[in-house]
Amino acid sequence: MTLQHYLVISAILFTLGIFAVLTRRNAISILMGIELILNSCNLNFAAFSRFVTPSDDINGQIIAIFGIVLAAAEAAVFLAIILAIYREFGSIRPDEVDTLKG
Amino acid sequence: MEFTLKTFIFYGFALMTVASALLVVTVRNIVHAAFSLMVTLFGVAGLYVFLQADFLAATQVIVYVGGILVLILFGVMMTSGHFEMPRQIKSRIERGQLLLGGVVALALFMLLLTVIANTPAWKNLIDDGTELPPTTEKIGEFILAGEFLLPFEVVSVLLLVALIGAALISRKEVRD
Amino acid sequence: MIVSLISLILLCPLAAFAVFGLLGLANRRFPRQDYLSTAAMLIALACSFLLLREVVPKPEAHTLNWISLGDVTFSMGFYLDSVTVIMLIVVTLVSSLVHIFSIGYMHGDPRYPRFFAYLSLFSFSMLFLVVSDNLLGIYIGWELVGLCSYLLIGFWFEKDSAANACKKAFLTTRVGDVGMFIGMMMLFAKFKTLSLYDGETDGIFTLAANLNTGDMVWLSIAGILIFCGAIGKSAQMPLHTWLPDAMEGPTPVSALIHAATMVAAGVYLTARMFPILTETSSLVIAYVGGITALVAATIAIVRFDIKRVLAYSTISQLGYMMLAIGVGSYVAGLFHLTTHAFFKALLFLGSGSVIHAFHAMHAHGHDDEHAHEHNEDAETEHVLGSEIPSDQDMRNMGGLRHKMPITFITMLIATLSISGVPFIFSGFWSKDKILAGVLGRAMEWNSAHHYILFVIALLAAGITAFYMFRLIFMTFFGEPRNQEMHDMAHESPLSMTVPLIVLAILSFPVVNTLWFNKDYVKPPPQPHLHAPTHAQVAPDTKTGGTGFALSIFGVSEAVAAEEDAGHGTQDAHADDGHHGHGPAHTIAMILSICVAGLGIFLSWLFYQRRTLSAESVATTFRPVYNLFWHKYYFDEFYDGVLVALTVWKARLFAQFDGSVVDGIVNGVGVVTRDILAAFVGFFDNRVVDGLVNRVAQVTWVVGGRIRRIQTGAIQTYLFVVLAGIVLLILIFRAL
Amino acid sequence: MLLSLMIFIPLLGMIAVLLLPRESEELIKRVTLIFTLIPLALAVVLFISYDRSTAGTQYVVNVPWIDAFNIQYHIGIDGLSVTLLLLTALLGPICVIASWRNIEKGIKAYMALFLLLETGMLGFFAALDLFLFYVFFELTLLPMYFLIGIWGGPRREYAAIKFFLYTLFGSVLMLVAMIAVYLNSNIVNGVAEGLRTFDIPTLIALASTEGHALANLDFQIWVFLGFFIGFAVKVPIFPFHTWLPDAHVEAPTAISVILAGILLKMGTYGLVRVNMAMFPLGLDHFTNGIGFWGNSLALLGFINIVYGSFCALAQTDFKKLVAYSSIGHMGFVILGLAARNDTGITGAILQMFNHGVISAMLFLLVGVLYDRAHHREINGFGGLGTRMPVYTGITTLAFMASLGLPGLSGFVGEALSLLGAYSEFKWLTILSTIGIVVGAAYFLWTLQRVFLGNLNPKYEDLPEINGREILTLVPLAILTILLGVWPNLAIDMFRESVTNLVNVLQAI
Amino acid sequence: MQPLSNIDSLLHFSPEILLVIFAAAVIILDLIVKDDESVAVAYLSLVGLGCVCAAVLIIHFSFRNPVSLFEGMIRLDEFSTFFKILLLFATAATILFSLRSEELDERLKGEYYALLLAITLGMFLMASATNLLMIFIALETVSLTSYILAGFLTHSPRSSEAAFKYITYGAVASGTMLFGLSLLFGMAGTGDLTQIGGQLTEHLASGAVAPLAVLIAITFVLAGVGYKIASVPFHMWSPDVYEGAPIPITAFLSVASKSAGFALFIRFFYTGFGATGLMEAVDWPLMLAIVSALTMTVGNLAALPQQNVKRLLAYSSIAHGGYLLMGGVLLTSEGIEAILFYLIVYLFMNLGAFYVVVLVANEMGSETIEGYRGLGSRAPLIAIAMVIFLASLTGIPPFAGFFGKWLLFTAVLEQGYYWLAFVGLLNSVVSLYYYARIFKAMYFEDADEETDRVAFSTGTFALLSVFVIPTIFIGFLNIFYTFSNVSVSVLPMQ
Repeated sequence: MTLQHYLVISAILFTLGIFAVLTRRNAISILMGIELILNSCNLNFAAFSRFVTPSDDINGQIIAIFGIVLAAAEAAVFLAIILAIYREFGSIRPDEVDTLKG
Repeated sequence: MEFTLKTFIFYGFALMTVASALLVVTVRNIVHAAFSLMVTLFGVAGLYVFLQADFLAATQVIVYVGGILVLILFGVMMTSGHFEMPRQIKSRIERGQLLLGGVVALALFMLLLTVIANTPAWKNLIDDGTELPPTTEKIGEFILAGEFLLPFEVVSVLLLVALIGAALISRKEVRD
Repeated sequence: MIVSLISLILLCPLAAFAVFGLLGLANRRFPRQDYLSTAAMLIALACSFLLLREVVPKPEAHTLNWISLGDVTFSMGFYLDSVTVIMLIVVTLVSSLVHIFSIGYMHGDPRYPRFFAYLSLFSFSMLFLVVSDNLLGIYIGWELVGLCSYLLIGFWFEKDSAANACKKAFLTTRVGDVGMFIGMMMLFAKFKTLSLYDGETDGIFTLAANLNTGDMVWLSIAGILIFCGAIGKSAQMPLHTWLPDAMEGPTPVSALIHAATMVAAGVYLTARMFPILTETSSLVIAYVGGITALVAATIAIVRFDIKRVLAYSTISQLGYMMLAIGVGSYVAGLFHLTTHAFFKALLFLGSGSVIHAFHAMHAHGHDDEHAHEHNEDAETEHVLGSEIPSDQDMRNMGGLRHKMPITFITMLIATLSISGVPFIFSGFWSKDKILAGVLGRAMEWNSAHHYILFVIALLAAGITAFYMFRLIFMTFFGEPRNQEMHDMAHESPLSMTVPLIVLAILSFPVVNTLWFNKDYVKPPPQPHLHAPTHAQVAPDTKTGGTGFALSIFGVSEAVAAEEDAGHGTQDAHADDGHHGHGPAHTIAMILSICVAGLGIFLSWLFYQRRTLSAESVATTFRPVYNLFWHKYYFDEFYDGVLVALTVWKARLFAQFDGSVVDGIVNGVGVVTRDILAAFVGFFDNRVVDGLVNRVAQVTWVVGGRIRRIQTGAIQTYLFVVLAGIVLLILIFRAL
Repeated sequence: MLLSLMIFIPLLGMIAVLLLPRESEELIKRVTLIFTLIPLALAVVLFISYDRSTAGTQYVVNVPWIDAFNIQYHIGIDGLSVTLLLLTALLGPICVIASWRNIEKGIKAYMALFLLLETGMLGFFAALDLFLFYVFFELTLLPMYFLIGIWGGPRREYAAIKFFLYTLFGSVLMLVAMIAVYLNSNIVNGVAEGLRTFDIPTLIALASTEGHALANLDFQIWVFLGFFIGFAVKVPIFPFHTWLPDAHVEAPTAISVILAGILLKMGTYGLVRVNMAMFPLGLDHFTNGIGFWGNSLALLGFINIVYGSFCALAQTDFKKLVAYSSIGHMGFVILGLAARNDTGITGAILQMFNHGVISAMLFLLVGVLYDRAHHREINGFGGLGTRMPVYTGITTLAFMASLGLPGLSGFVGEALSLLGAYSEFKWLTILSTIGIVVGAAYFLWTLQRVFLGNLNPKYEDLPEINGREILTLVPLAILTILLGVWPNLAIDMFRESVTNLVNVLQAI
Repeated sequence: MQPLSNIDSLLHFSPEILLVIFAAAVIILDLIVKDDESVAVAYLSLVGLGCVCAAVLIIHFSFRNPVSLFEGMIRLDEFSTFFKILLLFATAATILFSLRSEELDERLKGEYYALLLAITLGMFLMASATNLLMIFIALETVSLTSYILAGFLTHSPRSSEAAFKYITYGAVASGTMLFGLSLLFGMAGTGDLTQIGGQLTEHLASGAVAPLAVLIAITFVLAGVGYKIASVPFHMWSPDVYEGAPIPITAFLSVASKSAGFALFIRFFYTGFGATGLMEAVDWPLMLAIVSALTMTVGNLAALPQQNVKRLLAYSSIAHGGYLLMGGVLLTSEGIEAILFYLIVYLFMNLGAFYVVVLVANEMGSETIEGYRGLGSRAPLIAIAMVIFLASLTGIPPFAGFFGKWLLFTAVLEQGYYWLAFVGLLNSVVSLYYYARIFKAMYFEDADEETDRVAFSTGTFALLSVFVIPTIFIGFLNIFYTFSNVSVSVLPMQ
């Protein structure tokens, strides 16, 4: 249970999140990918807070808490926009939402 | 580091997190993906516990699993009748997308691994297992009276904005 | 006094022109421009005669600063010596007479006033050229007379042939002028002045006299380049082709500009530059002059257009004068210039009178409806300039001596003069002087090569006599060949005959006495033919007396060394120009009388007695005849090069066809126009512009490409972002 | 004050014109004319009161402007600028008169832009602060672009944008050079001292101060190049010239006049004012006659002369021909400047002025013909000499002046440039004289095709040039003759300045 | 400098507090007034902005600057004051635009103004934040609000699409940035921006931290900041979003959001990464230089073939981001000063251009270049104003844009980045080409249909002149140079 364990897990989560964002064919799946990314960040902060900063310094943890809150807000808005897209386009496939281009 | 129950559980959580995250990214059924995500979030919460971040772990479970995931499921329900993503990957474009996405993600992963492995400051920091006092009180102090007061207030405004915005956008237009 | 007189001489014609110009701006005309111009000219003439008295023994320059810069000043001014005065008189006299003649000749022309205005402008320019004391001033006058020549040749510009001819004249002479300008630049770069004579600062002549041997090559080149101007303006080979074409202008113009004054300006210029001529440049001048004299004379034999015969004759005579200057016979050259001015003007005016006589039958003689008869062989018809207007074709004439007695007699006098009929005609004296000079020089050189010059001169003299009498015989003797036209012919009005008579009088030596006054006209020194180093270079040649080959660029100083030995005293020079030997003079005179007689006799046999048939001779010597007939193929050469290149080019740049095919004019200007200009135009459009446009195009295409990345699919964008991050990291990790 | 007044009165005029109702066209024209006549009157005052005996700048105004960069509103005139100011002020009213009838739409906007353009031009010639100089330089761009683009011929859009892009390209390079000069203007022996400056007289002095960063050879060479390209586009010097024929052909008559008469001079003026005066070492590198670079400027002049002339020869569009002839004539300016001696520079400056006058005449004349026949195809005319004698006469005068006939002004500049250049660049100058012959060739050929020969029956009723048109031409014609006969009239204005410049150039 | 405690900070924080109060007041007022009187809400928000502005100025002049607030979370100095004023102006202008924009008509409710006020708050914080967490929160506040505003026209598919793309893009970018921040936190052990640089330098020197790690962290952070200022390769959202969003919002995003992004950028890189030792390990200025060159080139080239004026201006705005970035490459106060000055200029000219787009969209109902045909004769004043804005954007004297570019290029050349200056200058030549297409449409081409003149109200012209006059005169006036100069001088330099 070294710092590197946590960092590797976080890196895997981040990478998978990126992969999801790049390849999933559903807007909600993309949102899930984003959540993975944010989780990896939070995990990083928490891990650094535990290992790097002095033990009474829990700033990293607090940042992670804020991260969770921000993720929630973002998810709410994201889903609202997905709904609007669904309403207008009848689909939430990201590649079908492409009237603006060039 | 000796192989104790604790480490066993840690690896269990780690594996659970990574494996379920992999499922999130790969399964076709979006509901399945959502449930896999739940497992991942739980896994991360578990890891927080290992990091002695009890309040954080609780927040993770409450906000993420209880809030965001439910929200996502609602989203799934409201936007599509069928939860399956297209079964076959037909077009070359899609295959190309998978390939390119994979390459980029892999490249990033390799870079991050290199960094993690090659940063001396992060090496050999072993969790000595010392028990820390519960963080909740401290966090409350920091947030309400310490340096995190301002972020806290701003985030509250942010949440308000998000609420208003989400309502505004998802609300069906009434046109005269 | 001198300055004001000269100013008056210059201002009178200028004022006459200015009146026309100012009124013209308001689209008005002064109805009596003819009288105004003529009066102005007469005043100038009177002033010129007054100047004759004013000339002080020592020539003087009167200058004022024209352009003053920080370190250089270009002055403008007058230089007055005996030659200037004589030239002034010649110009004003001939000009006045031509003015008077034109009153009759040009009567009824729609642009009658304009003609006189142009004549005035010309007179001004010519006079300005004559009196200028510096190269810049001469050049200014030089170009202005060129302009007037252009305007007057193209006076009847409705005729395409006239329009072509005037352009050709201007461009061809401009080629020579550029040479002259380069020469001026060389002199200026060296001496920092363009003044010829000493004024406030030393003039070119003084400065050039101080040059040492090392600068001879340079000075020779400069001299030859200046001479290039004369080649163009005096229609010397190879730039002579414009002068015959220039006969498209009204005949008085031909008389004034293309016989008496402007073309002679080249000779005048060369004479003016006499002091800086080196051995080499003198030789070049002599040979160019000699060859021109002979070639033009031979061409004249076979012309049928009365004016063209005279044109070639003019070229030939100008060559003669050049030859004289080249061999150092300064006085002889200028003397011939004067005599030639009178008798050639007379000949032209006489021919004008004849043409005028035929002209009357055409109500609007100058318009294009004016029928051109094509009498030439079919095979020669394409040759430019070979279409002869019927009223100028000698084959339509004949027997006119009864119809036009005054014209006949005056023209006969002039012909006798030009042919060199001895003693009572001025032409004899001047021509004889030249021949003597040439022979004298050749004897000094004592080289077989240079005797050729004398032979050439002699031949030319004989041929001149031949073709001139051919002209007289064909025009005034025999039976009328075209009865209809003959019946229309009549003697010209008084305004035309009076000038003829005056000029006829001037063709007698009596009135040219000044030239016989050795004190009055003295050749300027030629320091570089007598360079002080001569003696040191070849001291032993003094006694050797053997000939010396011509070497390039003025290093055959030995010649001059011998000259020193030959004429140690100034008296020897004074005799006849520079080089006249007593014996040379005698030989030359005898030979000249002989060839003149022979020429006249042959002409009589061919064209009067008809014991010999010109046609049969022509057939026998077909190649030679063709050569003469085709004017040594000069025009064909210029044309041919052009056409060949045109064909080559047409394949290359098809799009320029339109501009190429039409308006083919012979001459260097056209070659460059068609080939180079087309190419350059092409280059400009396709390469220079194309390059820029290509850059713009590429930019645009790249813009389009970048646009294509913007597919509208959000995952593409995300891919770009993340790939960008990876790339940025990788690149900077490598750095 | 006089100078400032002169510069900004057209700007006032622009505001006045903008305030007038667009319907009252006559009034707009008159107001414009008045606001261009005032600078002309002031220019005459300048001409009379200008002290010809000194090389120093006169009528100087120097007030701080942008303190942060030590930029000043510094204007003043010396011999060179006063000459070109006079030309600008003269062409202003002429162009307004020339536009009187043949601008059909949007006369208000046209006149307003024209006045703005005039301010730009006048200011440019008077500016003594590099920054101000640049601002005025660029100020002419936009009005010109619109004047060509809105009131031009069929391909006006292309021509306008081409003009704009080319010039902007040149001026951004100039901007780099200008910034470089500014940044180095306070560095002595590698140490920064005092304030940076844009002040042209100061910079000129610094550029020849031992040890100053501006006096460094390499620096001067690069900066010289930057400015040079900027001005070269404007002049235009081969290969930056291709905008010119297009712009000229498409622009309305009056604008062509300004373009050829003034705008091209801005390039050469800049060369003298900045490149030559400020970077004598750089100039030396390009004009010392050693090797390729030492001949490069003269070579460009030569190319311009010959290339422009041959291109002109190939044209069948009357206006394009005149445009290319401008390129050729500007080549003489370059050649004269490259000579770096009194004669050459004087010749070049005279040529600038004279070309301004003569090309203005030529374009006005082309405009006269175009207004009547509605085309400019040279081969489409013929024999107009009988129908329009006065027009033919004036055209002949202009042609003759342009082809360098002595007695008319074109000759003096050309001859002096060549005479000056010959001392430095023998072969290039000799080769350049080809331009004289070709120049004569294309003008005479044009004269023949348009005016001589048989009258083209299509144009039997072509009206003769009218009084208004003659009014625009006569002052120019008079100048042409006057300066041809008495060039000292102009040379007196700038003799001292040229001497001064030559002394600086020869001091290095 | 000791940071002020939370309580002591409140007074200094009054502008932000006022913003929140007015945002709430706007929502409440909206509930009270009737639908057809909703203009009152707009005026209330304008009044609010005025109060905030007054507060900013009062605080600026009455308290000692600079000062750290809230235990070092944000910093109040001339730099932030500069941006606050700038942003207030932009927001006010946007509100005025919105009032005149027809596409927003029926949606103009209290929420809209509240959101604008909230986003302004976020931007204020972006300009003053000095802590990693605060930076991220401020960024998220602005981003989230922007997403909502971009998707504000729910009846318009384009608007929704814009919002969707914006949020997807923004979420990934900010996620990446957060990851980068976490790495920074892990390496430096602190979230305080003023200490990060020193810590990193120390660790780099001792070998405790690999340069690659710093490089990755900086690049990840750049992703977040770069997306805000739309620099290549993080720019791709902006054309689509600009085109899809309501025009006033587009104007707002292109000016205010970008300005705030630059404030953050400068703070982050100048204060955080400006340490010499750090730059020796990671040559991020070079990276920025390349990004800057790419940004302007891509922006300009892609703008060339555009037909939609909004989209064209979007690309132009990307290109301008590139120009601005040039100033950031240098790490000199001249460079930053140039950025600030250019931002002032850019604010006026770009907002002005967008205002014309609003007016044209209202009157002609078209956003394409064809819609501008004949504008020169139909609405001469509008067209002239457009010419001035576009000429200024191109950088042609005597308009302010030239002076801005002048400052930027001077700064770049001073540091010896010749190639960058060269690229920048060539780009401004290229940019002329597409701006000129609008000139061409306005003046050289005639409208297809009727060519009646279009009348605009006096208010329109008044508002227009608010943009035109500064665009002409800013460069001539000393005060703006001083303003930007002073604002830079207080930035702590590592």
